[in-house]
Amino acid sequence: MFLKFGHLEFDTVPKSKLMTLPESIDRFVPDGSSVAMCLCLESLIPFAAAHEIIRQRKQNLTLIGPISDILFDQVIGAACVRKVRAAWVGNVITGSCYNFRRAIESHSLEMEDHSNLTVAMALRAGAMGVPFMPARTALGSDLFKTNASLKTITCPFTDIPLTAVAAIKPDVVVVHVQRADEYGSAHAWGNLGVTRDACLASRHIILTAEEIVSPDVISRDPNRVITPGFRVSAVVHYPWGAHPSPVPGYYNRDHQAFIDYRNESKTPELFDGWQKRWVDNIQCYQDYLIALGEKRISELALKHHVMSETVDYGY
Amino acid sequence: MFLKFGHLEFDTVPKSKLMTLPESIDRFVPDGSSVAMCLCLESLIPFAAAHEIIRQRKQNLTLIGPISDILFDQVIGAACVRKVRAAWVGNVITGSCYNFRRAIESHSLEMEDHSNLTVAMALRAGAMGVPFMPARTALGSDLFKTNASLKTITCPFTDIPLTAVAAIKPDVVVVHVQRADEYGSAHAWGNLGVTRDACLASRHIILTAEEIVSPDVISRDPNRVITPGFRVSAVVHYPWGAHPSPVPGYYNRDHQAFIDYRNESKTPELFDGWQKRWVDNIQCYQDYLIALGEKRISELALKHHVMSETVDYGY
Amino acid sequence: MTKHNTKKRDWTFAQLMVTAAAREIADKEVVFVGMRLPLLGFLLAKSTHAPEAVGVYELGIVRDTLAPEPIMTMGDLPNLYRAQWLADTADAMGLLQQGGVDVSFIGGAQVDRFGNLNTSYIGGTTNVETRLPGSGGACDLASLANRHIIIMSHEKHRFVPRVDYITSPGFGDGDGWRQHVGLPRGGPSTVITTLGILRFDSNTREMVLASVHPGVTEEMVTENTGWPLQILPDLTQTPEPSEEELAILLRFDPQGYWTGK
Amino acid sequence: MTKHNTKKRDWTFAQLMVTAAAREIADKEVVFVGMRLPLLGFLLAKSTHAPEAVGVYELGIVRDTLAPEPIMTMGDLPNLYRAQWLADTADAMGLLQQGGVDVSFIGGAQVDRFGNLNTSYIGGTTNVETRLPGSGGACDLASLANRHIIIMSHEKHRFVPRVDYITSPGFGDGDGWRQHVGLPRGGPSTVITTLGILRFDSNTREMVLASVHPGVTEEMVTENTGWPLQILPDLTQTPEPSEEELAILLRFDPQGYWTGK
Repeated sequence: MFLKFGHLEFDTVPKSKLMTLPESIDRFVPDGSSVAMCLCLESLIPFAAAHEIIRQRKQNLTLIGPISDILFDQVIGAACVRKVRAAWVGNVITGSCYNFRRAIESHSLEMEDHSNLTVAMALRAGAMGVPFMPARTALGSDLFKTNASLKTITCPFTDIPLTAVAAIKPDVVVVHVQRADEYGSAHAWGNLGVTRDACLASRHIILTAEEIVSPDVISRDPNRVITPGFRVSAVVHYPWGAHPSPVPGYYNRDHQAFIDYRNESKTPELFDGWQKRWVDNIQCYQDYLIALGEKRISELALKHHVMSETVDYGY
Repeated sequence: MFLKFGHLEFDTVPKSKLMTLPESIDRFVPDGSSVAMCLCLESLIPFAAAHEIIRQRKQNLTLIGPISDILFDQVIGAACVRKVRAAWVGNVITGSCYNFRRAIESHSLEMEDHSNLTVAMALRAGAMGVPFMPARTALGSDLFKTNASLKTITCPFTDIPLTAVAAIKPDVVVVHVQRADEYGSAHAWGNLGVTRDACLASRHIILTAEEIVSPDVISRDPNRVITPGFRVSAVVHYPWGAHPSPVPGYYNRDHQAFIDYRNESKTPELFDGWQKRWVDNIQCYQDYLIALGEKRISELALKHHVMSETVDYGY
Repeated sequence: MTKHNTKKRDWTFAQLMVTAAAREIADKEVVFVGMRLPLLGFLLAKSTHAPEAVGVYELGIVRDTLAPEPIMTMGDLPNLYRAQWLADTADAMGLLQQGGVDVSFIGGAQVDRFGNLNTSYIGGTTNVETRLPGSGGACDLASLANRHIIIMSHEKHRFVPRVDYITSPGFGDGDGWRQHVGLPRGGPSTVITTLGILRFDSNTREMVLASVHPGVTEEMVTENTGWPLQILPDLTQTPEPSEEELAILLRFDPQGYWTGK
Repeated sequence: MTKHNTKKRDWTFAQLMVTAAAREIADKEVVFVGMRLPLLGFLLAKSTHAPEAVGVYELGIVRDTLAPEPIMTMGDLPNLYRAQWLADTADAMGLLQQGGVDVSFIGGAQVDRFGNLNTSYIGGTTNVETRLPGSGGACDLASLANRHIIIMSHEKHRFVPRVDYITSPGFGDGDGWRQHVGLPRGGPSTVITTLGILRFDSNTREMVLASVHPGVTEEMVTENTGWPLQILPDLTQTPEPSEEELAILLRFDPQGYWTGK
C-alpha cells in the first residue's frame, strides 16, 4: 500500500490480518477467555465462529452478550462454557433453550443476569474506559441478587437512587460483518445492537466477513466502518457465516433452522446428533453450504434490493 | 405518503416540518434557551442559524458545545448570551476570540469550563437518560473550580477516584446537515463529533440542510440517519449554511474568512461593522451567496470527488 | 394455554389478545416493541387507529412505517427496510431511559398481584426448578417506559401471590414502592391474558379484573388466579376482534405461527 | 516568540520544534493529534520514521495515512479522505480514556515547574487578566494519554513557578500527585520550547533542561524561566532539522502559515 503525498511516496506495507477461521479461534480464543458474541441481537450472529469454538473444544469460556438466540445454547451444550453474562438465553422464535436450562438447573453453569440495557451500558463503559456507568433501570428487581456487576448508588448531583453497572471488557469479541478488507477495516450495516461498543471494549476483535474487498471499498466510506481497523486482530472470509441469522444485504433469516434446532436439542443425545451433523462434520464454509443445500440457499437469498444513495467524501 | 402492506394501503400524511430559518429560530429558540451548536467541532458549524439568532436579538441564551470556532464569539458579541458551557471558545486557526475575552474579562458572561471529553460525556449522559456519567479525566485540574457540573466521586466497584460529569440536556440543538427530508429524517457524514449525542439529549432539534431531498433518498440508508426523525422540530433549507466551516460533500473550509474575522472583531466597533455586513444585512441564503461572491464560492467547491460504495437494505 | 369453555367462534384467543394489545396504543405514541404478540399488536394498531405511532426496537431500530413483508423476529430484514433510524442499542434504549417511550409490552411466565414479572427462575435462585430465558429488555421496559402492558397465559401456577424472582418490576409490594426503590416513572397499566384483561387499582396498585373474554366466566378467572382476585364492579366483556382486524392480522401472521389455533 | 541571538540559518525555530516533536513519536504508536505544530509533527513523523503511526483526532477521526493535501485544521475535508474511521467524539476519546493512546501533544500559554498547563485564566479566576480559549481536549490529553508532550513559546511570564489555573494537569506539586488525585496514568514527558527541550526528573517530577536549540545558550533559557531551572549534566544541543525534514514540512505547510518566519 502506498501513501501518496504530492510527489512523495512512502512504502508502508501494513500486515494482512487475513487468516483461516481455525487459526483465528486458535490464536485469539484461548481456554478461559471471555468472549462477546451475538451483539446485533437477532442478526449477524457469528454462528460459524461459534461452531469453530466448539470444534476446538475450548474450555471454561465466559460468554458475553445481550440476547444470543440459539448460539450460546450450542456452545453451552458442547461443554465449552463456565459462565454466561447475558440478558436472555433462548431461542427467539420458540422460547427456552434446553442446553442452557439443563446447565443452570444442574448448577454446572454460572449465570450473571443482565437486562439488555445493563449489558449495553456495561460494554459502553468498557468502550469509554470508565469502570462503571449509572443507569435508571432494574431498581427494585432481583437482578441485583444474581449479578454482582450491579450495585445501587446515589447520584452525586440529584441524590436519586441509581443502578451502577460495572464495565465489561471482554478478552475477545467475535463479529460477523458484510465486508472487510484484509487489514481489519470493515463495513457493517443494519441494526448494530451493541456491536460498536463491544468492539471498542474488547482487547481482541475477530471479524468474520461475507466478503473480503479491496481497502478502497471500505475507505471510501469511513462513517460505515464498524470499529477502527488498527484494533482488529483477525479477519476471516466466511460466506454464510451468520446463517441461520439474517445478514442485511446478503440473506434472510432461516426460521426453520431455529425451529429444527429446538427439536434437535431437547435431550443431550439429540444435541449430540445435531452437533455432529452441523458442527463436527463441517470443516469449512464450503462444507456448510453443501450441508445447507442449494434450494435452501436460494430460498434465503434476497428477493428485493434496496440500494443506498451514495455520499461524497471529496475535498 | 402511503404505507403499503400487501393489498392494504394506509393513508397517513405526516406533517411537514419544513419552515424558514426565521420561523424555526423564532419558534424553537425563545429568550433564555440553552442552545447546543458547533457539535462536529470544526465542520458543519451552523453559522446561518446563529446569525438568525443574532438578527432576532435573542437574549440570555446559554450556549453549549465542545469547541465553537468563531460562532460562539459572534453570538456573544451580539449580546445574546448570558452563559457558556464549553471546552474552548476561540478561533481555531488564529487563537483567542475577542468578544469572548472582553465579555469574560468584564464579568458580563458566566462561564462553565469543560474539556471536550466532559462536554461529550455530559451530552451522552443526557442522551442516555442518566443524570451523570463517570470519567477519568480532569482529576486534579482546576476545571472543578469553574464548573459546578463536575464533582469527584469514588467508584462503587473499584474505589478509585472519578470525575462525575452532570448530564446536559439542552432546550434546543441546532445542527447543519448535508441532506434532509421535510419530515426531519436527515443524512450527515464526516466527523460527527458530539452531534448524535446532542440530538438525543435535546428537547428540540432544528436542522439546517444543504439540500432537501425526497424521503426515499434518506430512508434507503437508515444507518446514515443522524437522529430519529420523529424527534426533529424544524427542517430548514439553507445551502452554504455552514460557511465558512467545511461541509463534507459540499464545500471546503474558507480559512480566509476566519483570518478576516480575527481582524474584524478586535474592537467592539470593528465587530459592529462585521455584524452589519455579514449578519444584519443578510435576509436569506441568496443574500449571503451574493455577499460571498461567485469567485469565492467556486474556490471553495470540491475539486476531487470520492463516492461511497452502495450497500443493500433488501430482503 | 388454558382450556376455554368456548362456543363456536371464528377467531383465536391469541388473535383476541393481539387486538386488545393494539387497542392499548394511542395514535402518535412511541411504542417500545417487543417480540411475538406485542409485535403483532403494534403492527395492528399502526394499521388501524394509530398510523402515526412510532416503534422503537431494542436491536437499534426506530420505524414509523410497516415492514413490507410479514416478520417473525424484530431483526428480520423487512423490518430494516426504510426504517427511520438504525443505530446502537444503547442509543435506542437511551430514548427509553430518558422517558421518551409512552408504552411497552412484555410477556411473562409468572406474575403476581402487584404486576411483578418473573421470566428468570421458577422456584427461586437457590433451588431452580425451571430456568427461563431471562430479562432480555423486559426489565428495562418495565422500569423505564411511561407505562407497560403485560401479555401472558392465565394459569394458576403463573398467577401467584408473589413471584419467585422479580425480573421486571411491577408495583413491588404496592403503592409507593417504585418511588421508594428509585424507578423514575411508569409501572404496569394492563395485563392481557388468555382469559381477560386486568388493570391496577390506583390506590393499592393491586391487579383488578376489568373484562373477561367472550365465553369466559368470572369464576374461570378467579380459579386460575393464585390469590383472591379483586373484580371491577363494572366488569365488562372484552370486545371480539373485528373482521377488519382479523384480515389485517392474517397479513402479519399468514401461517398463524403466533396467532393460529 | 523569544528573540534569539541567531547566526544565519535556513530553518525557523517553528520548523525545529516540529521536527523535535516528530522525533518523540515512535513507529506504530497511537498518537492523539492536536492542532497546529503538533499536527505537523505527526505528519512529519508519519512521513519519515513512523509510517505506521495511527492518528486519533477528537473530532471523531482515526487515520493511518496522510491527508492528500495540506490541512489547516483537523476538520479540513482532506483529513476525512480515506480515514480509517469516522465516529463520535465520545468514542474516539474513549480510546484515549481506556489508555489506548501512547502519546499526545498540547500547546500551552503558561506552564509551571511540574508541567501543569494553563490555557484558561491568566491572573486567576477572580481577577481575570486575560481569558484564554480554555481546555478544548488538552485537559483530557494531559489526563489520559500514556505520555504527553508540551509545545510552547519560552518566555519568563509563561514559565512560572505555579500556574494561575491548572487547565491540563502535569505532575501537580510533584511526585505521587497524579496517583493521589486519581489520574489513571501518564504525565508530561517533554516540553519543546522556542529555546530548548526539557524533560522531567523521574524522582522529583520537576522540569529539567535537556537540550538547547542551536544558537541558544543555557543562560538565555534560565533567564526566560520563572524559577531556578535544573539543568541536565549532559546538556546537549537540539539537532537541526534535516533537509529532507524541511522539504517534507514545506509540503504540509506550503504557505508557512504555521512554520514560517
